[in-house]
Amino acid sequence: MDIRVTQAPLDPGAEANAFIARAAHAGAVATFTGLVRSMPNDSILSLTLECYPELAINQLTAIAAAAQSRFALADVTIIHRYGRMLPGEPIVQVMASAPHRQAAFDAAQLLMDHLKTDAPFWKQETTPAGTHWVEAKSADDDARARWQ
Amino acid sequence: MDIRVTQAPLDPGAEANAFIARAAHAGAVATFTGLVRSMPNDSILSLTLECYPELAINQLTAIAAAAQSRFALADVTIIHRYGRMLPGEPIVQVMASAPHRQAAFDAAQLLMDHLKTDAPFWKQETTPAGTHWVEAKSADDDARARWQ
Amino acid sequence: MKILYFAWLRERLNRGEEEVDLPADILTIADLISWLADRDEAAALAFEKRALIKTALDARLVSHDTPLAGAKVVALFPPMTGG
Amino acid sequence: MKILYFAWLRERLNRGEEEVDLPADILTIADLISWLADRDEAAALAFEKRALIKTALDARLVSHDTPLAGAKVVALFPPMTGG
Repeated sequence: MDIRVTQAPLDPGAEANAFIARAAHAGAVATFTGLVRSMPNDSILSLTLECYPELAINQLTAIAAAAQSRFALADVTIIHRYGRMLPGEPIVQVMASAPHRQAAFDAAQLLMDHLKTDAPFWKQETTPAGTHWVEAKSADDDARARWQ
Repeated sequence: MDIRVTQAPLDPGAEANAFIARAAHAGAVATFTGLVRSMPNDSILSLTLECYPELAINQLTAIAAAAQSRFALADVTIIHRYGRMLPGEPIVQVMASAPHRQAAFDAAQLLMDHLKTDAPFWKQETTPAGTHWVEAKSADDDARARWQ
Repeated sequence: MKILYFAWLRERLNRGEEEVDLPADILTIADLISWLADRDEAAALAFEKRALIKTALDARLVSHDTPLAGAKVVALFPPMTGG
Repeated sequence: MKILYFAWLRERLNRGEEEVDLPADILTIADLISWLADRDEAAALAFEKRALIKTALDARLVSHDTPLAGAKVVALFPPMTGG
């Protein structure tokens, strides 16, 4: 298990290769990478994530341990950045390896659904109209609830 | 869209970074990497995939196009190797990007479920007991059927 | 006892952390929030919808009815929006 | 017409491809499989469970009742096991 909360840039491919090298013999690796979005009709100039690192490490470790035992994962990694990021930069990457693809996919989804609502990060968007805190979405609570 | 059927080695991390660079502004990227498995209780010395490349390209392109329109993907990539591979080597990688994580996850799963049953590859395993063709699994037909 | 504030709660209170000496009758996190809200107008406004406020004791997520006894750091923050 | 065989079908027939001149009454893929199975013992065995055999015409997956007319390449193979 590898849990990181960091202000350093994240290289999704290098992290994927390091994870795959460790977990290779399990057979199935599912990865999710969340990036700073910026669509033509919803332009974002920058995104700043605030974080409570001690609590984030505790929460992400608990989420990863729950996924590992529930889906009998070979290995699991969560890397979550904070600080200021530009469109296209990776914010978060989760990776899960297992002997079968369904377990790897389910684990990666559970990790994302839980960390959206349970990990102490707060997003602040800067758009052409100004800077505002992103509101928590009830859709995220619903996504988390399906695992209970 | 990027569809490749190849005997060349596959670098999962380099492919992920190239895909992310193109699809970055969409926000959500789901990736699945299938590797040659070898567990202590199910030892595999090597895996050889036979392929009908012209049909494989046609089938994978159709699967990718169906996923792209169904889940409104920003981009989709399927890379499938054939030939002889050793444990830990990547066989297949699918990547899907979308504005929302659920669409990216669903697309990656649909791609894998379909290519297991619909893409003309045939696996031959070499174990300490000899060489044999891998039998098609009814679980793979069931996984494919859930998307209909 | 040390209190940490994050995100818009930090902005509305205009501080990220503070040390407080609590009266003896402040036993739980809910008591602490009420006590903080009574100190000034900005705090009263910041804690208006207190059911929204999430809370942690010594870097463990806990509910508002959790006793403060023995804890060194309380954190108060809005719903989380990571991922 | 060219016929391609893959995986254990290729092994059982001991060839990956062949050119055939079809009699005029062989109209569909099902007809072709019956005609191939009648040629020798190895073929009869290879095509024993013919419902298992998947088929493609000019690199398009098709069903056994598809007419051969106009096609250049027929492929016959077992259920696929990729991914």
